[in-house]
Amino acid sequence: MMIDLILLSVLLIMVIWTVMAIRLVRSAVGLALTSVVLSILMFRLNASLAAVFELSVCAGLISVIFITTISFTRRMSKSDFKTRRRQRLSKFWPLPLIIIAAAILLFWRHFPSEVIFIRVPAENVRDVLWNTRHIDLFGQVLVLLAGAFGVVALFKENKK
Amino acid sequence: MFSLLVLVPFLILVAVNLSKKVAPNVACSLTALATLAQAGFVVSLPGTLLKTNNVIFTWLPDFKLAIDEFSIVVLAAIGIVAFVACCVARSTINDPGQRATFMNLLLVALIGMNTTVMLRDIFSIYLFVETIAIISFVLISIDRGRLALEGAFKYLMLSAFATILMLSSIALMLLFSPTLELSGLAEAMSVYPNPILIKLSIGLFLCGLFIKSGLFPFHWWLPDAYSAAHSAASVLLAGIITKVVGVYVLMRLSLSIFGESLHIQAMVMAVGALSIITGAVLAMTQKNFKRMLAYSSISQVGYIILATGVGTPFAFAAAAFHFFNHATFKSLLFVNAASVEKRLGTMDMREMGGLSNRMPATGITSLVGFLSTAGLPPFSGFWSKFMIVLALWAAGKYFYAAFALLASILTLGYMLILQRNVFFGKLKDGLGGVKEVGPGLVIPQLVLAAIIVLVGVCFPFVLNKFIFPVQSIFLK
Amino acid sequence: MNVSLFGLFSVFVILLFIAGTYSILVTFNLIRALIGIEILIKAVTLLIILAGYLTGNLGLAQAIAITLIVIEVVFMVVAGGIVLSIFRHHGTIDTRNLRDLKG
Amino acid sequence: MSILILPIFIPLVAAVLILATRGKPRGLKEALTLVATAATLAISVQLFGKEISFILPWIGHGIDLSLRLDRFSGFIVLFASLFAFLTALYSVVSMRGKDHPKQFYFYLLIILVCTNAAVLANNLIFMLFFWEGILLAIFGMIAIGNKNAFKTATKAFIIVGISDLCMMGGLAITGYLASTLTISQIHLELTPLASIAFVLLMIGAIAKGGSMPFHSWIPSAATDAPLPFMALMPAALEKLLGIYFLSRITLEMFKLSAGSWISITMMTIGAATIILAVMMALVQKEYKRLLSYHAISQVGYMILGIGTCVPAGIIGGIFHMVNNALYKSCLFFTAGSVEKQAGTTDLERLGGLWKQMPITFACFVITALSISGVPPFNGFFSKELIYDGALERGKIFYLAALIGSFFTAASFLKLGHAAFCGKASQENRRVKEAPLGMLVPMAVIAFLCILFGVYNQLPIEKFIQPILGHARLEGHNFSGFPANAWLTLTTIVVLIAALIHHLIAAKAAGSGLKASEHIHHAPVLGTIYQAAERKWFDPYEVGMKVVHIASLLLMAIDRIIDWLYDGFLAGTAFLASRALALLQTGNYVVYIVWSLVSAAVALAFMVK
Repeated sequence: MMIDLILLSVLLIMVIWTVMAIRLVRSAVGLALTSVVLSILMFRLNASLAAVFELSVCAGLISVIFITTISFTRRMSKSDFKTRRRQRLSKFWPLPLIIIAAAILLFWRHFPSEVIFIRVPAENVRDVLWNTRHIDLFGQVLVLLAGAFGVVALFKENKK
Repeated sequence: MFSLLVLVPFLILVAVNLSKKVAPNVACSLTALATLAQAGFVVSLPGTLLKTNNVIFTWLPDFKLAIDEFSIVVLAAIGIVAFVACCVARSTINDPGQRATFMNLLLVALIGMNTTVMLRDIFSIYLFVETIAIISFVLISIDRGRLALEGAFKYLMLSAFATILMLSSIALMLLFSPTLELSGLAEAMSVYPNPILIKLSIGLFLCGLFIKSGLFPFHWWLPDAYSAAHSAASVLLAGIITKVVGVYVLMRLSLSIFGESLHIQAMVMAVGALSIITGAVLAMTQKNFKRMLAYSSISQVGYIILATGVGTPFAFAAAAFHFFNHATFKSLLFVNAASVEKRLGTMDMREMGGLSNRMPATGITSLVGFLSTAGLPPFSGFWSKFMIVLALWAAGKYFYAAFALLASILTLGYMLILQRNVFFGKLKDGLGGVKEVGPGLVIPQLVLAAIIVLVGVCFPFVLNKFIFPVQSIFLK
Repeated sequence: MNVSLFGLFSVFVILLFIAGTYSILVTFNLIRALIGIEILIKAVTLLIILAGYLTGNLGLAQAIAITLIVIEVVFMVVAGGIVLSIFRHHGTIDTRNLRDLKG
Repeated sequence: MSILILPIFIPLVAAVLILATRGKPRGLKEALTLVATAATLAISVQLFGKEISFILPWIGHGIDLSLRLDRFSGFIVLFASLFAFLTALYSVVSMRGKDHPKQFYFYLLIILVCTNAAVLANNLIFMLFFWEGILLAIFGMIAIGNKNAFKTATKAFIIVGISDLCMMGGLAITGYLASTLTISQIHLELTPLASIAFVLLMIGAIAKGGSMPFHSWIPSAATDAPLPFMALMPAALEKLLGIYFLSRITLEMFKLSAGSWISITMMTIGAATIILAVMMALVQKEYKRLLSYHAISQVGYMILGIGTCVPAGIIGGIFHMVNNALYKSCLFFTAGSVEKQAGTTDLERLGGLWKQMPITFACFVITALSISGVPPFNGFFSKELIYDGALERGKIFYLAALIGSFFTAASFLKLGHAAFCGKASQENRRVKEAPLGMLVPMAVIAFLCILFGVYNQLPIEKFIQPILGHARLEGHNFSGFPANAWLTLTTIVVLIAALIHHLIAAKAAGSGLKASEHIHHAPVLGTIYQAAERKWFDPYEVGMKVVHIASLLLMAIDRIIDWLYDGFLAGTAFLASRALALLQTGNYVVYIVWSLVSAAVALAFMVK
């Protein structure tokens, strides 16, 4: 319970850092770290396969995508950076305050005090994926196809 | 047999992409044939379907898909609109590479939509809806114009929020249901003791669907995306994609899990009525042809949602009928817009006028679409709106019935403005050299106009063969 | 025990939602908006896994989470492509350029 | 498919074919019309006497294409087809050289289609559909007449349209009360609501028949519309249809007793129509106009007869409907012959035609004797039955009918005297007999008039008594001479009185035409006639005047309402549109905020 609380707090701090970081690259790195903390939480919740996916795909692949995208766009100059820092502080300082206020409010109200869960016998995730939900696998294939054609449509003749 | 609906487009997709020699036009023709075949196949179904009662079928073990009378109406609409989009793409997208990509995306979207219609699992439905949404982002920005990208990005942001709402709802559903299959879910809902959690989960999913289908206080992305998209993409998007990912799913879920609570029905009906009125009012002052059609689309979808909210079998059948009619007449109007855009190169209605003299086929078919949208007899739109009003009246929703009737006056109003500004009235100076578009655009217009007129004239046949059977879903 | 675990996690999930939404609403940077969406999706993933853990239905929850991650990647790739295309048109990734469609 | 659909289908196909013809093969339209009407006639002869019903599902929910043939409808279809055929035959000659032949034949066939369908229909909605179809055909048919025709057509359209609206209301109430739309299943008690329904339906029926106060378009149409139309519609088919429907609602759909106020109302309408219309007829100086007022007057007898609600009266009413259709269409045919040959129907310019047009004259004499009720022609027997029925209900109605009979005889004596006897004017010397195609229909009808008179057992026993059935007849047989010899005697006295009156008046006035002048200029009647000539008693014209004044008065209010719609409502809508469009700022952040706020509101509403 305590460890969960600590991990969740770290997750929240990572997220706040991600949001408030001034350089985009740092934001992307923050996002990757958020993913890492999230996958640790998933391990704690016995969801090992999902945690592995989270670690490899989200922390790895998505960070790569973001950093690539960022690198295509124009880099900030030094003077830009300084003005941007002032702007960002003026814009983002309410966020931690809001988060703290919301947290106090929610814990104080004993948010959701009573929720009843319907427990079901455990099933192996591989069985679920391969035996009862292969329509989802078909959907994943379709999503990947869509992504592939999307990349073709969006990047193909950019060199022109 | 039904798996062909998924397999055939998939095989075409594979065949087209495997060999590099296949010209985009061949892909076009193949897709057009497949979609036409789909429409024909589906329309020939009802008799056999009722006889054999072969509703649920499996592909691989447990690969559960199901078809019922409602799916048939939707599948027919998908086939028709996809065919039309195919024709429009062929004559409006000039770059062969882009055309090939469009065809690929169209095929993936077709597979996605066909599967969505047959699915009975809420997460799988979400998955395919999301797939189609991703395809729509790309379709909107297919020619990478400045405005098209803007529209695509706005759709992307709003769609992301819809995704988050729907996923939160699914997470809440996991708390009280061992399965996400619709029937199992409904069963779990009926025994679960905490109504707030159930209502919260349903409400979150509904709000996501409202965003996806572009209903009034959630509609913001829709006019921007429709008006900025490439004309072929806007036909596909306005004609069927938004309707399947938003409206169809809403209707399907209303059958099993939304239908219970009066609160939810009241809310759905209120949103539908709001969409009707605001869509129509907003359409009146538009200057952009496609934008006006987009607002009109919001208004018409409002009718479908209003009828869905009633919750009686007759109202649901009326909604399904309006679904089909809306798909046909709205795509007809968008094809008209595509024709005008191809000849004039602009969508600004202030630069148009009297085009009917120069483009007779476009002008006349647009008149058919306009009359059907406004709900004038004997076109198809009249019958479905009439059924909706009847259903509202029969269910005791007198206010909404009167409201739906009065709102069609507004529809008539903005449609008259559109016709006067674009097709009729005096020919604008400098438009003397405009010619009718080629057969690639005239044929889909004629096909759609013929469908609208035929459905309107043969209404009793259509009603008995396709629409009334939809009511039987309630009994199953 | 379980109830309070759910309470703890759900409060943090809500806080994550607030953070992500806030960042999307306030920023003028397209990529930062995408990062906000990422945060939201992460929060939802956590909620799904939590629900699976609490009900013992972890198989289903994990299957959903994995599918979700795949969607997330494709979504981000396409979104990145659109952002890059916008960058090619405007030379910046400022959201204030995206206000031409209105009315 | 049932044979029952053929009387509707054959003329319909022919009508569509006629629309498709170009002017090229001359006579094609005429041939098509003749063949179609002849075929319809042959089929209706086949159908007569059978009892068939036929249902084709259409929309469902009680609205089906449902047809029913019984003794009554078979009989009406038979006569409708007969008149359509004869009119078509007559028109082939009479319409030669006139404008719009294509439209004329098209409308003729459509009228036949609608009449047959409305008569055979066993479903109220289905019947109404064709009933309205007749309205449109009437409008079209009148509108292709002379210069004034369009105005007259509009008048007819509005008058008949208003009565049809009443009928629609009546049908709605009936359907609601009976909770079925199938005519053969409706048998309603006369509750207050059912009485309202009955009155509304009755208005529709008698207006179609041309009774007062829905008559005023008929005299106008007489001068403006093509002549065969007058012989077909107001003279024959409209009477058949209107009286058919009146009998249906009286005999079958509502349980009407002889003492009810509805019965009295109907009889009063009938009696008033008889007298008022015949008085108008008496002073007319135009052949067709005179006939058209008689067409109105005669319908009064039928309504009076059916309104009595006693067997003799009802049988008399229905028999009179057939007889009237026969002799009135023949009279219009003679008018057409005279018009075609002499070039005018103005009685002041006609005279002495009997030498030149002997056959026409013979037909005229037979039919005029019939309409005046001279034994042994058919009109005599039907009128006697109506007198019998009226006498049973009240002497006043009998008296009214008798007075009507007197003036009818008087006006036909005047008409015959003025048109055919007397001295032939200079211009009439070279007039020849009408061509064969026009003579044959007249001769056939004149023959039928004699046949139905001398051998009246045939129509009464074969056609009419089966309609009522044995139960209602109470064992009586109404054919042959009336049982009450006093009735016959009174009638003959009245007829002789009319003859004497005419002879004296004609001698005093110096010509047959002016035989009615003393009535025309009698102290009180004179002013009434003057008012009538200024159309003060024409509800349509009066209505139009009122509407005109009212429209002037309402102009100001109209402007305000116009501003409300045009300026205010449209303005509000446009303003709302602009205001809502302001929300669409183009900034997606605003969109997201709006969406989330609306989602929050929706969730709060739902979870509440």
